[in-house]
Amino acid sequence: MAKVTLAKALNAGLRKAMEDDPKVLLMGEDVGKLGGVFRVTDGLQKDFGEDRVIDSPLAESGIVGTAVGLAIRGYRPVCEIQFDGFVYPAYDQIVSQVAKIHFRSLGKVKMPVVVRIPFGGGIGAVEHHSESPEAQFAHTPGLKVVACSNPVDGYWMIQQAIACDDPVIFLEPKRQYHADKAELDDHQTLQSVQPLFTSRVVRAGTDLTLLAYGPMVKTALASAEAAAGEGRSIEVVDLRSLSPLDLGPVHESVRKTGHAVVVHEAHVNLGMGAEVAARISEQCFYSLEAPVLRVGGFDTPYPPSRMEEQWLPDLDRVLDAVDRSLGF
Amino acid sequence: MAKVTLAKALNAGLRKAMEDDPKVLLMGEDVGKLGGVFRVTDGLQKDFGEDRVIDSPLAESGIVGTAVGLAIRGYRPVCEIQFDGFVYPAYDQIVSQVAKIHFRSLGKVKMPVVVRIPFGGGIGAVEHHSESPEAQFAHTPGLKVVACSNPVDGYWMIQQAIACDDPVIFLEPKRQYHADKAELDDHQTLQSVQPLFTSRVVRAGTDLTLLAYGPMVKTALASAEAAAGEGRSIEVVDLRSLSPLDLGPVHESVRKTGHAVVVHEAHVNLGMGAEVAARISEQCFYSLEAPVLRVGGFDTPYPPSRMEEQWLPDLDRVLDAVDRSLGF
Amino acid sequence: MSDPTSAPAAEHGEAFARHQAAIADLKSAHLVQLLTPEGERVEHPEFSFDAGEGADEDETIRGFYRDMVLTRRIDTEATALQRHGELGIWAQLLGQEAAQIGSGRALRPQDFVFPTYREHGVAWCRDIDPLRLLGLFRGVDQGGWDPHDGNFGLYTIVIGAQTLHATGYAMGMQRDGVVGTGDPERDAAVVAYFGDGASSQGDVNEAFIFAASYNAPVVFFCQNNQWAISEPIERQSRIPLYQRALGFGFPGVRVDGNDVLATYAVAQAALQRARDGQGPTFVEAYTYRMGAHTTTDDPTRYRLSEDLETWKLKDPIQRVKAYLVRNGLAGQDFFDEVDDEAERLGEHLREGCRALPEPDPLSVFDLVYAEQTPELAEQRAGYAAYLDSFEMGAV
Amino acid sequence: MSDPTSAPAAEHGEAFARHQAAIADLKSAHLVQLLTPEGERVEHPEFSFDAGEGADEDETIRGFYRDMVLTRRIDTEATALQRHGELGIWAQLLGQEAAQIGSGRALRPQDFVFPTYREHGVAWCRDIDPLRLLGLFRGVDQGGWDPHDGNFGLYTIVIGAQTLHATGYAMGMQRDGVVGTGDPERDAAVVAYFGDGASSQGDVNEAFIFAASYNAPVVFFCQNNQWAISEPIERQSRIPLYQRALGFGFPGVRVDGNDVLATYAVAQAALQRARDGQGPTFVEAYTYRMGAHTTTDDPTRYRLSEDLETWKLKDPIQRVKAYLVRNGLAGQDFFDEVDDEAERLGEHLREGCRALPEPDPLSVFDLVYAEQTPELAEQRAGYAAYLDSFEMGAV
Ligand SMILES: Cc1ncc(C[n+]2csc(CCOP(=O)(O)OP(=O)(O)O)c2C)c(N)n1
Ligand SMILES: Cc1ncc(C[n+]2csc(CCOP(=O)(O)OP(=O)(O)O)c2C)c(N)n1
Ligand SMILES: [Mg+2]
Ligand SMILES: [Mg+2]
Repeated sequence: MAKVTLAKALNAGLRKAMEDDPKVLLMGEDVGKLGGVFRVTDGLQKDFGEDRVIDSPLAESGIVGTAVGLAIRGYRPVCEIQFDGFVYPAYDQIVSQVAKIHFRSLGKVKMPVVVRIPFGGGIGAVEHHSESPEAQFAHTPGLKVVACSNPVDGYWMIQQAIACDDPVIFLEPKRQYHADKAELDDHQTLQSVQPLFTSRVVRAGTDLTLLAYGPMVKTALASAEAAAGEGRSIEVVDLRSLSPLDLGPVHESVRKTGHAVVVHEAHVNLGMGAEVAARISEQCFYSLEAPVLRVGGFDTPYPPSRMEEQWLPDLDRVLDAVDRSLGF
Repeated sequence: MAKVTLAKALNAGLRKAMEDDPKVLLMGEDVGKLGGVFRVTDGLQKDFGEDRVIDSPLAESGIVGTAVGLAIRGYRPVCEIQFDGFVYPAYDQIVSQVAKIHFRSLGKVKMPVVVRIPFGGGIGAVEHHSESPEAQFAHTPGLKVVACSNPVDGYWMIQQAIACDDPVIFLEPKRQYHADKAELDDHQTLQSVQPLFTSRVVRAGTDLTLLAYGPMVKTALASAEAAAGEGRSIEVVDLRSLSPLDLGPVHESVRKTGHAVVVHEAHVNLGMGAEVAARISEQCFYSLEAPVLRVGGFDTPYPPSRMEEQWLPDLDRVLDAVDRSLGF
Repeated sequence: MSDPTSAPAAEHGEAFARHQAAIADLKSAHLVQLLTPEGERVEHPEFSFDAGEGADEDETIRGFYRDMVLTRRIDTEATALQRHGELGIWAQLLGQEAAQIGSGRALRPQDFVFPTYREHGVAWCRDIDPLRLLGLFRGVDQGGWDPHDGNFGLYTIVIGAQTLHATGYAMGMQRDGVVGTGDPERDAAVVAYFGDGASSQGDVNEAFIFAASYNAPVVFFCQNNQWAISEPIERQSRIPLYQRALGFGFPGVRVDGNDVLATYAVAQAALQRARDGQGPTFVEAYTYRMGAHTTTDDPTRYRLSEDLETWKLKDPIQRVKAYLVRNGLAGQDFFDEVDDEAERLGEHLREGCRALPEPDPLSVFDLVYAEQTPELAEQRAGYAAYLDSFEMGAV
Repeated sequence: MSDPTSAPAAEHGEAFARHQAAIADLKSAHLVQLLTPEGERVEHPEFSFDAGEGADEDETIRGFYRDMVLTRRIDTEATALQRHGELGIWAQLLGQEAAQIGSGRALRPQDFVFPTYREHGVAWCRDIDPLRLLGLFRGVDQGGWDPHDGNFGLYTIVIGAQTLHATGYAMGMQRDGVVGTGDPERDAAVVAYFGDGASSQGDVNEAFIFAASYNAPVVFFCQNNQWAISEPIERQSRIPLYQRALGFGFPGVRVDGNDVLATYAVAQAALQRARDGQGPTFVEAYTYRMGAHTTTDDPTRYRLSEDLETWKLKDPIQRVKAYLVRNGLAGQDFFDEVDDEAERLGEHLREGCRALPEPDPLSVFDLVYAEQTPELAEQRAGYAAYLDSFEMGAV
């Protein structure tokens, strides 16, 4: 297969899921003729019809709330939220309904709903278009939360999320949509590729463990590369699954390196880094040679775009944390 | 003054705030004639009229959204959310509007909105009536989040929150509403009492630092008392302010004790304990003799009430964590 | 602050005057009634009671009577159980029996119901064992019946959320090809129950929009019992609620919610309209919450006892009894038999409630996900070990 | 799936037929128009254009023309600036000038406006320097004008959120005693702008409910430009939007949104109604988004170019020009002068935009709270030190 971008890979993954299971539906604002504002659903309405690729009225609670009803009826709805900052009108339906119905029904009703959210900043957008809401979902039992970081993962993870019988918040790093390309390997299957709710070591190293997910994986890898130039060997883990967390490989890594740094775009305060740091500290207490350090968005609202480059964690801020950790 | 319960203390505090400032308004479902389902606003509509104690239509987003407009017009609205689990329909207005308008306006528009939320479990209620949503707000820059744990704090903190020019999510431990009584000291003033956004050591000790807030302060104190019987000296800190966190006294305490345990009813995963643990681990790295341990609600939805006693952290689970920390 | 109805006529443009007139017209309630409070059958130009092909009308009405008496018994029994500490809380339906039985009996098996927390009468029509309702209010579970048996969704407590679920489910029916085929065994519809207070929630209004936009087969069945806890209906709407639908582009009807024949007839018509593929309908069942909001509520704080007295004269059960007696359609035997049955039901509930098994605190870990996570399995194991440590007397 | 308009008549009960008829009636659009696309003044039985006491009508209309030309210039200039990379994005108002200038000029100073992100023409009427608008779209700030100067709220991007703010603000006016006093200098109202798509949001419908319940002095001014990005109005509502209001118990009016005289007249009447204490009004300004949704949108993917051609014939500026010329109310001098002014405005924008100061990345820490927190002050200090370390060449 030709090399594709993340947006194209997701499009291909959605198409595959729809071909494989007639119960899979796409719904959201502008997902039809327009193919979504990022074109992730491009061409799907044309091929699968208006009954399976549904342009919804402009109301996010309505989108997720009707998805719940469709799921009870046996469908597998995949909702697109146009931008991260617009998921909050649906927050009640997500945390009080989608997350709880399996539990409420003593397991009798499954909720195979996927909520796709383009997330993160760096695209020069206006307010509400660059948020990182993952912690607000990961804190909620009953939801599963994943973030892809590259086209290959995007292709497989979206299919795995759709196949999962639990609700999945599926985070897509929007600034990667049309960036790097990668080749999809069609000899693999949903079963043969890495399971959805697992993390992955994406670069081996011995001096420090660097954790990231979504848009920051690229930054983490670049940082590791730069550090290598200074003779520092950094192991990079792409967390991929934010709830459940798969920290086994992380603990193993930290027991080896003694140093850990977590990076994300979300605000540091109560971000994923807090949980990861708390767990690593508990599990690797005697191995840590420095506290787990966190690099993230500052605890301010996401800034106007002319400041986002400074606001977002970047290679320099990651390396600064690496320095502080190793120099602790 | 006679001894009063938390509900009565809050009522008195609201009354005082309304007397002191004609711009203070109360709004919410059933806050008028009924005086709220917990009677916290009892008698206030009778005395201040329907224009200042406003029964709202049954719509939480509407309550908070209209409060935003009132605040822009120069009022200081205090919104009551009937139960924790019903704040989510207002989540969008809270995190995307209330929290961001000061920032959006370059500081030109203040948002002195208080959102009162009875929170936590232990009252034998049905679904959605026992949630602990604090982390979902504390993660959001622009909001301040506090939790009172006793009548005296309730009386002063609600007045301080109303006087604050920033939005405050004000959490009230509902199972304490009609429990222990305490005397209010009317010689104090808003300025003379402890500032709002600060923590407080509520019991001195030397062996371990136990952190709690809201409903769990009572449990923490009882645990410390029980531990004292076994010769263990536990220092208890009532965090009071969850955003900003005031961890100065906590770090000081931990540097002395070397052990810390955080307790809350909220789910452990990404709960306040994660942030507190991450910060203590960073600030007191060389003092800690054990990792910061967390005791909290399990990572399941809040259970049916016949299971809540087992589900909620209690004295035994706190003591178990104390044992584990000291025996680490 | 001025009231719109008492405001002086606008000087600027007749349009507003015309609109005021339209609104005044909307305020007049066109109430569908087929059985008066005194138990007399009356004609309505547009709706009539039809028990259905091959059904015996008298038998059907006796059935309604029985359903309503038994439903009320569930309610009074549960209220008493709450008073005795066996339930944490109970949401009473006293006074709303006709609205629920009338609409509940208009359902076909293939229809699907999304209830609030007060639809005990509809649950009864869907053969949900009332003990399951008690389980929820006792706190042993959250209902937990299988919505796919009996096509009766779980009780939903977040006000209005279920109206969107209903709309989505109805969209699923459209996609399954069970709408507008003309086959009465196949064509199906959804009913979303909600209250007058719920009509103010964004979700409910979004449900109207989605249902209208997709022409979904859903009946929005609003029991306007005049109160949302302490707030009177006027806080939510200054015009009759059924008119809300008009602005969304589908029909609204107000029916006497204490008249089981009328609620049956109107629900039946609305359901059939939905099954036929003609889209959503709003039904406002105009009724009254004769009890408290729940067993923890104290209505004397906010409403006059006179109102209650007025509504007692419109009791949904009494009027059917009066009708049956007056027309010799049921004798004392019948009423005694129903009373006996109610007694037995009461006993079933009292005994069954106390015998409901206590839940296993470890079960919570198993019910969160369809596919368990290693994290949660570990948390479960840790907690199990902790509990064991007590049993072993280790602590 | 069947369409309700083509569905066979319901067999069960005339009520539904009656309602279908009512809905059909609602579908017919009663459009208020005072100036035809050809520039001819026409009478409307209920609304007429009144420039106000002491005002010269011709002068006022020439003012509208000027406003619209300059507003359009802001729009085209900004669009060009975006193309040149000076703005991140721009939300065009092309075609909506009359709706905005008509309603914007109907405001009194004491009225308050809650805009969306597209109300550049209303901002113009409230004397907001258009450079401030560019600041937002350039990403140097988020608007940041003081809403209390000029009573013009900040642009709000989350669809519909501002309608609730408007309602709350109007409730504040009621409490301040500036509604229904009869004093024209004192009485005030609020306008909430929103789009056709926004009408589907829960918040907007809740705003209707709160405004009706409290009889708040707010005008809901909906610019139905037929599109919510790629979704046509039919996805949101199958009947004309202005009818939505009826179900909430207040008047709705549809006005030709490309007719500046009519939008002025209708907005004026609705505002006066609000100021008089007669409560909310819904105004649907029926118009068309002649441009793309924003500069990043590609409308060729979802709509026909013929539509655009039809609407070009209804251009809001051309019809005023035709009117002025036809009736000899303005000569070439006037038009040249306006064009010159537009040129100067364009220059101001081009130069001013590039000269907008770059924001200080440390400023974000100072703007989060009115009362700074120690935590954030520390975070600021840490970041400042980090930045310094680069400047000192330390890293
Ligand atoms: C979103 C939400 N807000 C508040 C509540 C608390 N509450 C429970 S019932 C109720 C009143 C509901 O009134 P109505 O819709 O008329 O139904 P009724 O109880 O009269 O049957 C309220 C406010 C809730 N359950 N959900
Ligand atoms: C809550 C929310 N959801 C989605 C969006 C993305 N979005 C921006 S504009 C728009 C369409 C708005 O349409 P309409 O209300 O008709 O206003 P118009 O843009 O046509 O002026 C959408 C979906 C948003 N800003 N807010
Ligand atoms: Mg009610
Ligand atoms: Mg539009």
